[in-house]
Amino acid sequence: MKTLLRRAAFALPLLALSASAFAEDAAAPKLDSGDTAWMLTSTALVLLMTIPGLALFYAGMVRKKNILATMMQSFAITALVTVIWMIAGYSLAFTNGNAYIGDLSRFFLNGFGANWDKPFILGAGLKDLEQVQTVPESVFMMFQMTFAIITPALIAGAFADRMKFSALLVFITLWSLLVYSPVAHWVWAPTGWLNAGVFGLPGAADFAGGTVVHINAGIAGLVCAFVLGKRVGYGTDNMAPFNVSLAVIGASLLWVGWFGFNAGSAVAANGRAGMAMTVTQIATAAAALSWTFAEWAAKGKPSVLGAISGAVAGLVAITPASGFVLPGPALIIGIVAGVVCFWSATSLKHMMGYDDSLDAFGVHGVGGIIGALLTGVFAFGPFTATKDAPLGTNIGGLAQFESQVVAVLATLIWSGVLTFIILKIVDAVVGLRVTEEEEREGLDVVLHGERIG
Amino acid sequence: MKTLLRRAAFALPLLALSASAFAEDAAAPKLDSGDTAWMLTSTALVLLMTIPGLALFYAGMVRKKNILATMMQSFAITALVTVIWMIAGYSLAFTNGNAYIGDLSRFFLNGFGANWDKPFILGAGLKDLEQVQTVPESVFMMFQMTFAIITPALIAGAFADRMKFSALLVFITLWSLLVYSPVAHWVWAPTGWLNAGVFGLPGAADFAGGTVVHINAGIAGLVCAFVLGKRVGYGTDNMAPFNVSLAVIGASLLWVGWFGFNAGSAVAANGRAGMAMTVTQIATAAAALSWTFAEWAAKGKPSVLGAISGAVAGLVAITPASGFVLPGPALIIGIVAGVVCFWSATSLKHMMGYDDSLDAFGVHGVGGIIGALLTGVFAFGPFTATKDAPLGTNIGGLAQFESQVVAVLATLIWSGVLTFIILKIVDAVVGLRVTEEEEREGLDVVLHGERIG
Amino acid sequence: MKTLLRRAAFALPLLALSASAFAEDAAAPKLDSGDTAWMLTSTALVLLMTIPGLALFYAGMVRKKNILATMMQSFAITALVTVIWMIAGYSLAFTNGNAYIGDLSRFFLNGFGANWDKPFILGAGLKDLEQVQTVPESVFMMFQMTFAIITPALIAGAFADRMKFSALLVFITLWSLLVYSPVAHWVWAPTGWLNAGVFGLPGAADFAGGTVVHINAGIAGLVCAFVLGKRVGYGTDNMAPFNVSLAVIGASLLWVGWFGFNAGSAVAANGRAGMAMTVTQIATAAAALSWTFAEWAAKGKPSVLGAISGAVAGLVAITPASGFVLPGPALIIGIVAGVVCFWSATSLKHMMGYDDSLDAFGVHGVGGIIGALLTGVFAFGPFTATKDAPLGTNIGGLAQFESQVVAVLATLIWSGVLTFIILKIVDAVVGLRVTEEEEREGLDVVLHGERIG
Amino acid sequence: MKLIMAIIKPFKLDDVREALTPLGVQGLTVSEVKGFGRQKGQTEIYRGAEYHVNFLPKVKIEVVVGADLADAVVEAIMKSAHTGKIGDGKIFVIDIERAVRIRTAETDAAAL
Amino acid sequence: MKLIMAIIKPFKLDDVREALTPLGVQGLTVSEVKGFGRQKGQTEIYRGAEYHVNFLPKVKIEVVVGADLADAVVEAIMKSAHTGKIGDGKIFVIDIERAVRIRTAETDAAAL
Amino acid sequence: MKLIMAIIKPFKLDDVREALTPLGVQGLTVSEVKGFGRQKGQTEIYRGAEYHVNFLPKVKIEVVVGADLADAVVEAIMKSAHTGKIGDGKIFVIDIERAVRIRTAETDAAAL
Ligand SMILES: Nc1ncnc2c1ncn2[C@@H]1O[C@H](COP(=O)(O)OP(=O)(O)O)[C@@H](O)[C@H]1O
Ligand SMILES: Nc1ncnc2c1ncn2[C@@H]1O[C@H](COP(=O)(O)OP(=O)(O)O)[C@@H](O)[C@H]1O
Ligand SMILES: Nc1ncnc2c1ncn2[C@@H]1O[C@H](COP(=O)(O)OP(=O)(O)O)[C@@H](O)[C@H]1O
Repeated sequence: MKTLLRRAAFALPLLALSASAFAEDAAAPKLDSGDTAWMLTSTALVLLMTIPGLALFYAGMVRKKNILATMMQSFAITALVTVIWMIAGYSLAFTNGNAYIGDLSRFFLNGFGANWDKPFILGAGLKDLEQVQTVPESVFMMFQMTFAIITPALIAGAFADRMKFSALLVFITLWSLLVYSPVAHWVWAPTGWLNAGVFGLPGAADFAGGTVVHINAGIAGLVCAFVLGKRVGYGTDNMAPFNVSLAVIGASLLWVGWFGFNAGSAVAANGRAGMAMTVTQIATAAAALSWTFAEWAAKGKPSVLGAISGAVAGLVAITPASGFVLPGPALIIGIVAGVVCFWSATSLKHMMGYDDSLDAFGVHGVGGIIGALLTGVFAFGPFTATKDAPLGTNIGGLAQFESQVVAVLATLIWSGVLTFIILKIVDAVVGLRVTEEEEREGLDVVLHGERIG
Repeated sequence: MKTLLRRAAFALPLLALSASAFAEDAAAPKLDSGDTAWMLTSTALVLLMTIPGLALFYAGMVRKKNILATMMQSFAITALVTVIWMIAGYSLAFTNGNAYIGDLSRFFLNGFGANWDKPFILGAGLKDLEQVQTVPESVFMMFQMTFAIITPALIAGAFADRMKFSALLVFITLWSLLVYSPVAHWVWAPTGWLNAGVFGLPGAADFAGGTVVHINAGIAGLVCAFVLGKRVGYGTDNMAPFNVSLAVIGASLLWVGWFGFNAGSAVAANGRAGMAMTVTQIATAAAALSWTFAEWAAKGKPSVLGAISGAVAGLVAITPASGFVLPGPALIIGIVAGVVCFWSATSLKHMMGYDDSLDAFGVHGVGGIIGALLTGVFAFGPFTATKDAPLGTNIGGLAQFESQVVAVLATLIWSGVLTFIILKIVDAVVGLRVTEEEEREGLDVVLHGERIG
Repeated sequence: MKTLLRRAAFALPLLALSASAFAEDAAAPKLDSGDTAWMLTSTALVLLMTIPGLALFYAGMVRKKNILATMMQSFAITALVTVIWMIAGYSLAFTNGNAYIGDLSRFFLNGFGANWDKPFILGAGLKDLEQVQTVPESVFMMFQMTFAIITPALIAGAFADRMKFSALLVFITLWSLLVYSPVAHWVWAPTGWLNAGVFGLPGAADFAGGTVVHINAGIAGLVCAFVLGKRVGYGTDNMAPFNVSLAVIGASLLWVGWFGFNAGSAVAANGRAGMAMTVTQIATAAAALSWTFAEWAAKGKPSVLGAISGAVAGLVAITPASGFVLPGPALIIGIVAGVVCFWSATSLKHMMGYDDSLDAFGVHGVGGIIGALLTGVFAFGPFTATKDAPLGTNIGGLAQFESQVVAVLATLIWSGVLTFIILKIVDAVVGLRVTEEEEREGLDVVLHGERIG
Repeated sequence: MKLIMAIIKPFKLDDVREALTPLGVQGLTVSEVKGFGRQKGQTEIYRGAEYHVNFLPKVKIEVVVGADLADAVVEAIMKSAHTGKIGDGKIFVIDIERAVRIRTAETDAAAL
Repeated sequence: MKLIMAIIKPFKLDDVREALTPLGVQGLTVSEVKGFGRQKGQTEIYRGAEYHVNFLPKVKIEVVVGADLADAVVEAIMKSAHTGKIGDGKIFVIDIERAVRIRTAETDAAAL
Repeated sequence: MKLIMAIIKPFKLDDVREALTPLGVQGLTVSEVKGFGRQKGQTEIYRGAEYHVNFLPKVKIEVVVGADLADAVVEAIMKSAHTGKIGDGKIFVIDIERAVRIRTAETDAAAL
């Protein structure tokens, strides 16, 4: 029996409403203004995460001479992926296609005019797999676009301070189409193979993007760190962040915006969204505290950069679990994520000898893996009950955990290998890195002809 | 036949809902909690655009000595226009009055207590022109207030670095009452002459403020730049922005907040709002990219200031069109806006020899004109279908384009002339400009007795 | 007769909806997606107020060497109070318990799994006092959590620049449980003694936290200022803020976020929320202007710090009144708050000789008292009409004013005394203050090992 | 060789640099400094705390030239930095024993 | 004339300035500098990267006075900048050949 | 005693400091400065306004040492600050009359 947790994630909002507000007329799907309001808001919140959230978080950790270039990475990726997503990315990710990739029926958002005021049906035409939503397709597409934007923007943390801007644009274009869209399809499209489950396992559970977003970006970042090599002066020059206060603002906006990311992934304004927001808050706070105390114990002082890094680690780890777990487990997930990511960002990195400038892998990769696996451990039955999988039968126990492992490995391998190949191609065509002298001078003035006063 | 696109904009949300949720009882208008939720949110988002969005965008482009004074302009205008709007501005703009100006029946928001929990009817009492909304008047008034705030705040970009604070307060007070409220009435009140259409043309289509907000502010800025004259040291001193990173944060918040501006202008959480958000995102991204590539080609480097300026140009240009066009045209509008505004901000300004410090005209004036005209070209039928103008008959083709030209010209002339007169009066009464020595010392310490450390 | 304004505040949204959308079936409470959407949004907005809003507002007023430590206070309090609230704070505040404190039936959010998709009933089981809501308990708990977070974070303004981080953590933990939760229970729980009214007076009216949040934090701040003593160099060294632009961003985000705070306190997206947003905007703008003009008259220049301080004073003062008053009174409340808080922050403080670094008492304490008292004066009948207290009988006139005085005094006394005791305990156990030399060096590097470049 | 150290108003920096180039001055070094002198600063007020700003932003120019050029340089700075208003600043001349160019190890006149 | 260059702890700047005024010193110039010396800085840690901060914030005062006043000025700075703790700083005295006031073209003693 | 004033490329600061320690130099003072010279800066463009950046970021090191040590210090700076590319900077040597340590009132050699 195929039990798809994620499918439940989408299907449930409507079911819940059918059972209450629209009980008298469940047959004809309708737009719900409240759900639509929340999804419009969530879309704005997730965009806020990338610009200015992530732009500030990352810019606050670099040296003065690279602050503008670092912000430019987030900003340019936002613009670029918007257009890519509109042209082909959305279509490849969310149309039916086959188990591995969608088709091009939504090329250039073809067909949006005809359905602009109708509820969106994900997987339309798939018998038994249709997920009828209470929001129009434009809203669903926009919400998913903001995920497609932030994922490659996260990778930039790994190669900050040294990648050419032209190389960045080419790399992101290819990565978005060849890595992000396929993985999103696997996990979130009704036809996706991870969503469907393999080896007789239940489908992978990824509520808001533990695999699709964080592991995906984290491992890509790790590969970038290895391929690009260390920053000039790494280990000898003082690379202290110029202005951690920017990073604090950024992390705060990430926290606030993540409510849209996680609670928005309920695709409705209901009890599940409320619970997703609750567990997000708890895990984030717990991780901020656990990183802080771990650092206090290990290094003697609780740094501000540590507290905000812990918060982000908690946000990452709760992401895949946020629609599936209760507050107690959220507390545990947060505590674990804070401590483990502290270790990965401060020790693992040095042990392995790569220079992941802003810990894209240490926080997003490792935090994402923690969250994806613990989702399998802690998922709470009632959230995922569906018609097909009534309460009590739907959580797979060991089987669910194994399914999570499969999804994590699949993402690590696909993203890791493809990222490597894309980087090699980009290096050959436009070159990945600025010269040593340019790197010393700073990317702001070298790449963009600007300077912070 | 009078075909009012904008009227459709307001009327449609309710119609759409009537057809679905309230089908059984379309007669008695009701508040809709989902629409109200989205409009409350949109109001917050548009306020966010001015403070801190625009405050940061502008402050990030000035020299260190004027950063606080520049922020103060946005902040003080927010406070001042709030009170003006409450006292008389709202009433003059949105009550029935005549074709050119409203009346004072909402003086000091008179009557709000009585209707606090009732759906608002714009144009109440006007046979066939009533626009019944699903939100209370307080919410409609507040949403419109945020537009009344940001419009004069945009002008400030033209006279940054040299206007006296006292002059600013007087100028804004007069401008808000004599320019903003009338133009808003013309275009958005059911009785307004541009809304009704003239010379047998259909009514002008301005979904979220291409004429009312951007052209209006842009031309006023141009007049300010001419009347106040150039900054001391213009062309010789280095006037490089002190901290472009502030401008990046500001532009990002403008982008996010603009979802409230455009998608909020649907006055409902429905398919039209979703589509407005979609086209806003696409046009903005396209313009950011097209400005970036134009600058890269022309100047050799893609600057961060260019990318964010392009994004703002795209936001401006899509504004009048956002409820009327599909994704494809949005892409075109964005690309055109990015390239043309790049040209107007970098070449036209120098050719014409005015010092529009932060390009209020170059971006908002020019971008607004592009958007207003292209709205006439690209408007998509089904969005504007109404009972009176069923699908297929409602888009005026050439006639609609001509109507847009009329609206653009009317705004340019009224705003241009009135701004000139107001400036001359203010100059005579309190003086417009600080002294040369004060300008050199910087407005922060001279006007406000403060300094950034 | 007990007339509970606050009870009305909660009860009304549902009643309003019963009367319209759900008229046919008022018996079974239902979730409303629009109300839930707005409350999810409001929760995000109130979190935004603390991080990064308050973090920036406060950090922008300190010297360079304390900027990160000041931000860390807001950030760490956010994380800490989240966990405290989840474990016991929420339960102590909002379960029935007795008149003075709740019980532990929601310890560790016990029971949330069972009710995750049901409408929340505040005071469940209390005959005639049940407040049925249209949102799930998770959403109500989260919204209230953000209030529990910002309140102690406000106190930090009083002891900025000199408290040990370890002392802060212990102090906040105790204060949250021993001061915040009880006072919230008194005023907002259906069983609370101030909510119920004493001495035959009507219940105290505090729509969004004049007593619970602002007076509570303000008086605690005053006690902190006295107990910790003045900053080293106070009165001789230049303690000018390093970067007021941060404070402008912070105040702007406070303003925007406060829409969630006040309009969100309607716990619904309805006419009352719209009116709360309206009066919030008007009072804030009026206070920003009145502080500005008072300062301009008294000191010769209108400072940016003054304008934003005035705005915050207006926000504070309108908070208790926001669901009860009309626009006209809001204008008055704002004007009064701006002038009086200007006086308290610039004169009273020096007369009394305490060093409340960032005017936690001068703005929040004094502003809160103004608002709480004027709420009694200006409350508008129809907003508070309930079944039990129909229109016209429900506003107590003098009695309501007396009730407000009681609530203010109760809060001042409880919070003042308990804060003093907690500080003395913390001082004995871990020590409250850094050494003089550490204070000179700056908290950023001393406490957190970091520095702004 | 002489080190000429001039404290001037910040907005005069470009004028001074342009006045020195024709004299054959090929390099100079500039720092942002704060000056205390006859020129009085503004008062800043932050919520009732008044600070009289005694120190005003100035720019310090340090340029080393051969002894023969020193007078001309002083003259040029005097002219180009002059506004006639209080606070225009000072020029000091200090003797230098030795100069070296790091890149080439050239010394003295050749190093400048 | 002498240039007295003192490197002191930043929070002592106002004290020093006030100590000099009674001596007739009418102007001075101040820069923010970083000092390396016996006083040791804090260690900063950013996500596991440790930086020992060798350079501590100091303030450099430059004041030119007539040769007769030099000793009194040195004395006054020594007293007013003194805390007795490591890192109090140094005072150096350098000979000045010439001084000019840009505003008036007065020279030497009259220029100060 | 001599004041050795060196203008170098910022990223060479740590190298220079490490080269001086073995010579017995116990303290030095550093400022951020901007240098104008043969090395040319980048052009910055802000919405069509082009600014050629004539001034490049440099670091100024000031170190006072006994006259005997001066040559060795100059030598060490020259080596450690050298990249061979244009803009490496200059070293100037100035005579110092007197030095005082504020903390102890020690003077001259003992003060360094
Ligand atoms: N004795 C001095 N030593 C060093 N710098 C001085 C001295 N006197 C003045 N300065 C510098 O010169 C600047 C201008 O001096 P000031 O007395 O204000 O005006 P003026 O140059 O017109 O006499 C001061 O701000 C200070 O930086
Ligand atoms: N030889 C030197 N040349 C230039 N500056 C020095 C020298 N020695 C010390 N300094 C400056 O004096 C400051 C204080 O010196 P330090 O050795 O820390 O303590 P103390 O002044 O108590 O001896 C240093 O931070 C540095 O700025
Ligand atoms: N005559 C001078 N006086 C003072 N500083 C100088 C002088 N010439 C050069 N400098 C400083 O030395 C730096 C390097 O000089 P530059 O001419 O660019 O290259 P190089 O050191 O290779 O000759 C300049 O940026 C400037 O700070």
